[in-house]
Amino acid sequence: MIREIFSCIRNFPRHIGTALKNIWRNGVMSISSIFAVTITLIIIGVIGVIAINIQDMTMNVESSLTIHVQMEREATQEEVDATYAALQNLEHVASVTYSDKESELQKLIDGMGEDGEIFAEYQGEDNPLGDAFIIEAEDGQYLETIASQIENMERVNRVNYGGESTTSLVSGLETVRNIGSVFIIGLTVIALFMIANTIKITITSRSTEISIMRMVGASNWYIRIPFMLEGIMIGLIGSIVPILILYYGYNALYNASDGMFISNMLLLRDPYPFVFQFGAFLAILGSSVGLVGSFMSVRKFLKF
Amino acid sequence: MIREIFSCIRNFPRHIGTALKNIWRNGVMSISSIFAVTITLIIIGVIGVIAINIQDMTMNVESSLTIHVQMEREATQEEVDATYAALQNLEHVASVTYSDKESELQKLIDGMGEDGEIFAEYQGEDNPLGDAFIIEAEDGQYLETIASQIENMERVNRVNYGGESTTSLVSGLETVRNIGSVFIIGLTVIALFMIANTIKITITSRSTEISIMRMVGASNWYIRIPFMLEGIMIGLIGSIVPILILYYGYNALYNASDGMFISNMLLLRDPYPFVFQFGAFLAILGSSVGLVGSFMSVRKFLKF
Amino acid sequence: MNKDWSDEYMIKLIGVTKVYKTGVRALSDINLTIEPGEFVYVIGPTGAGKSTFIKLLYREEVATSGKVFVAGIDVSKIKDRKVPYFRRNIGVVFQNFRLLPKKTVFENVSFALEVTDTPRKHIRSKVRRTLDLVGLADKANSFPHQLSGGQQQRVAIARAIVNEPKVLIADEPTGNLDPDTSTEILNVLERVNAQGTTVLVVTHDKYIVEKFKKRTILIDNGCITSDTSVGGYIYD
Amino acid sequence: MNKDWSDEYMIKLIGVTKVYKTGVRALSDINLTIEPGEFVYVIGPTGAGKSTFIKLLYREEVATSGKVFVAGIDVSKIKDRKVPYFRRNIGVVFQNFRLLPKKTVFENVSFALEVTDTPRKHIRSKVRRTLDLVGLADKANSFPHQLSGGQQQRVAIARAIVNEPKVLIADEPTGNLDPDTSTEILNVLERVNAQGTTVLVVTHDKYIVEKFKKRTILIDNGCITSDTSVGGYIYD
Ligand SMILES: Nc1ncnc2c1ncn2[C@@H]1O[C@H](COP(=O)(O)OP(=O)(O)OP(=O)(O)O)[C@@H](O)[C@H]1O
Ligand SMILES: Nc1ncnc2c1ncn2[C@@H]1O[C@H](COP(=O)(O)OP(=O)(O)OP(=O)(O)O)[C@@H](O)[C@H]1O
Ligand SMILES: [Mg+2]
Ligand SMILES: [Mg+2]
Repeated sequence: MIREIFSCIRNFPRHIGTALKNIWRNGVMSISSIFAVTITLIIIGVIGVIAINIQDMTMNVESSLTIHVQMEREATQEEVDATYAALQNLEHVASVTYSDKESELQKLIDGMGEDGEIFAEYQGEDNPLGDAFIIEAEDGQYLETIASQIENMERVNRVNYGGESTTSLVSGLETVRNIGSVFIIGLTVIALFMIANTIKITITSRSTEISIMRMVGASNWYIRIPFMLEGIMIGLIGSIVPILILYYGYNALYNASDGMFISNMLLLRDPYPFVFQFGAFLAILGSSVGLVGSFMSVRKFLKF
Repeated sequence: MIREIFSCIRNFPRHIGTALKNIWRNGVMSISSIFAVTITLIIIGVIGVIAINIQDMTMNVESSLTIHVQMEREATQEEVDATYAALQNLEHVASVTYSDKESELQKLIDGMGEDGEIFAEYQGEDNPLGDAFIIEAEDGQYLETIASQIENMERVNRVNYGGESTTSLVSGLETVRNIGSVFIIGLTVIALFMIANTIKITITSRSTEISIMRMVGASNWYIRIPFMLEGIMIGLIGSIVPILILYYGYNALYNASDGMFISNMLLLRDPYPFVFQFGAFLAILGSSVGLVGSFMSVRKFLKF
Repeated sequence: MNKDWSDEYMIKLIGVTKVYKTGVRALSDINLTIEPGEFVYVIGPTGAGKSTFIKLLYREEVATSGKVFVAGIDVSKIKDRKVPYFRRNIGVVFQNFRLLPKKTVFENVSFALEVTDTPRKHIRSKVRRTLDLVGLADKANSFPHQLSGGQQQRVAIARAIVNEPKVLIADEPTGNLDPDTSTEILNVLERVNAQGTTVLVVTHDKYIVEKFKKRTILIDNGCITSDTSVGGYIYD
Repeated sequence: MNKDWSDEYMIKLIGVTKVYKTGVRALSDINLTIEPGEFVYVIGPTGAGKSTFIKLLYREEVATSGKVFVAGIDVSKIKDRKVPYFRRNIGVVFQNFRLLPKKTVFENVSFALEVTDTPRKHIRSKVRRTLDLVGLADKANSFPHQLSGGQQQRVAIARAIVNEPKVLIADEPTGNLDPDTSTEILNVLERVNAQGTTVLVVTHDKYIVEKFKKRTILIDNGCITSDTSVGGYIYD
């Protein structure tokens, strides 16, 4: 074993040379493998970018969710103040904003669009609404606990978190994200099989070569290492185009859409350092699949 | 040429035999190609099913859009009746439904959820709303024309088509569909390249075989036909699993979700005959890519 | 196809030179005529250009300059698409056999008949008869990699003669055969020749050249340095 | 590795039988001892089992029954992973050459040295010297498919002898060579033998067996039917 490891280390530069030569001399086969890697990584890249952005958006929207606490119409100013103080002392509450009954009615009118104008006449003494507080949580996950604590307070009429539209947007995004995740994982697995498959074919067509190598006394590792390096290089070369597409494509998309998708609640992730991180991920993914793919494929031919 | 064609027809059974034998004897290579086809068609299948359903949903929702015509509060019963008649005479109008001011207010209250209850006291004489008509168009595309004609009528207060939520749903679906289409086309092209690529590799590894065939006097078509049949068969065999997944998967999905997605406005397409049509499409796609892929790949080796 | 085929020659080379892409000058200015029905040995030291010479005849390689006629056809003028039809006139036994690895012995031989549209009912009996002739009847269902070197060589011979070509070219047909089997194979080639086929045998085998005396062409360093009408080994 | 290697023999077969999956009985009950430093011809008709015999020695095939010892190692007991190390003791010239198609002549030969961890500075000079020996110095940068049959054969010989193995096995090393080159190659093999390497040559070439008289083993139909210590061709 030790002898083998030393031999590997000593021969490393030679192995790299062999790998490069093999890629060059196998022409069509190498190009095909590189092509398979390229396509696969493009698929993974596109889906990945979409997935990451949807995930971001969901989190964004979730974290922008607020709790709307509506006091009873009959609550006195003292009671309102006491509630204000109590709310500020709750755990995980980031901020509490007071909103009096007049501005509440105005918001209702605004929210209803044209239909709301009809209710403008109920402003003032006729106002059917009470004062309210808008609470931001430290994190979306605390909304429920906070809300249930507030519901037990006196003089609180109703506790609402998230306008109805926001909630449905979040649940929509979550559905898309969940379906998307299954899809991404599935597609990634499939795509990686694809690379491994292509590398397997190219290596199978070289089984004679491998058997001749064994015949003249090359140890299994001596045969395997150049193939593994070849796999890594094919993976790296194959990831160049996807990375370029990612870099230019994402920047173009970001600039064209002003960094948002449909509404300004759905923000795209900043291109930097995202494209670099994701690009590095693609390169690593490509080369490791190349490595594992060749390792597994060569294995088969080292058995006799 | 005529001699060649006759020779091809006469030898057809033999070519089929050759193709089957080749698939069998090339073991790993054939399995790899079949695997590539399978994976590719699964990708195309999944995306295709999603795309077709989104397209259906968009059309469904669009066609269920209605025009909401609100009369002025001061309009007399005669004026309302006249408008009713006028509306019914408009071109491309499928149906007109009358809805009096009381039911309009009720709808408003219902639509607002809990907030609406506050306005229940304004029912009766205080009702700030007028009578209304709900109009269905023959097709979504006529909505705009119809609406603009109605806007010019007397005593008409406001013309609205689609509740705000519906319109945004439609535009959302349209965005998804458009992004989806680009994605589908891109992915399909990529996937097809993938099949062709795999077939190319397998055939390249058999270039010696082809040159020997030419050497003993086999005409180009004689060599090519078995390869083409092999491609078709690989395509067909490779489409079996995707078709099964489609059949059982779609049925399971349909049953599990009661045929709808999120809300009952978003209906899934009926499994029959959809799965059969789409399955046939996958089989044809697989075999034609196999055919073209092998045709192109063999070509290269018939040049010397 | 054979309109301009004069009865005077089966193979004719006029000033043929072959220079490989690597710059190797394998043949220089070869002039040669072989008549229909002749039996010719081509001998010469290793690397002399013998295989190159016969590769020009069945158009695996194309002459750099000069003209090559086989069975009345100007070989350099054949379109790529037509090459297979041309090759049906020629049976070739390759130095490295070139059997189809995924086909059995029987299929390898019958393939040469199938491609020329031989009626199906004749194929089976013809192949059997030819395999008998080269002594391989019992190996019909083996694959090439399951055969010994000499057996593979005989399959190659069987494939070359099965469709009774006008010209039979054999590159070292006895290189892997023992003297007894070599003699048998030479008898087979003589029989084929007696039926009117022009036979060209490239060989190093002193034994057979001496035993079966025929016209012998000596190629050395890309040139024909000797051409006898009566055999005679020229080394030693 | 060579602990139990007795000096009495280099190769020893005890009751060796080889039956292929297809049911072909290629060797039956072979018993044989070859001493270190011997030079042995193996002859016999085509399909007799000669190649099978030597495939057992370098463990391309495994004996169905019986024991095979080479350089003191029980060949059937070597683990798959260790096979390459075992093969470093043996130089093999294959009947079908088996050169690496994507490597040049130089690389093909140097590869056999590289894998055995020969210091880099020795490789270049050793390969050059060996290519000189087989007369291929000018083809060092050619690829196998650019060589004539005889040239490929000599590359195979160069590769087999370059790392001075304990045993050299050559299957038809002169099958594609003219008598002059054959004689040269045999001289090379004798020189290798003189340096202490055990040499086994499978051949059909009556000429060289007669010229270089050595111990000759005749295999026929899977059995050793004759084993002389003085050469003598047994056919005719
Ligand atoms: N494809 C090729 N590319 C470059 N050079 C080649 C090619 N084929 C052959 N040669 C060279 O051309 C010369 C003649 O080769 P050829 O195969 O004709 O020899 P040959 O007479 O058949 O020898 P042998 O008896 O060893 O088979 C040799 O030097 C060889 O190296
Ligand atoms: N892989 C194999 N599978 C099945 N049968 C085989 C296999 N290899 C060889 N044989 C058979 O075993 C017998 C002996 O073959 P072998 O290659 O040892 O002959 P040989 O003496 O080397 O002949 P030659 O001089 O023609 O090379 C032959 O009948 C051959 O068909
Ligand atoms: Mg030659
Ligand atoms: Mg043999």
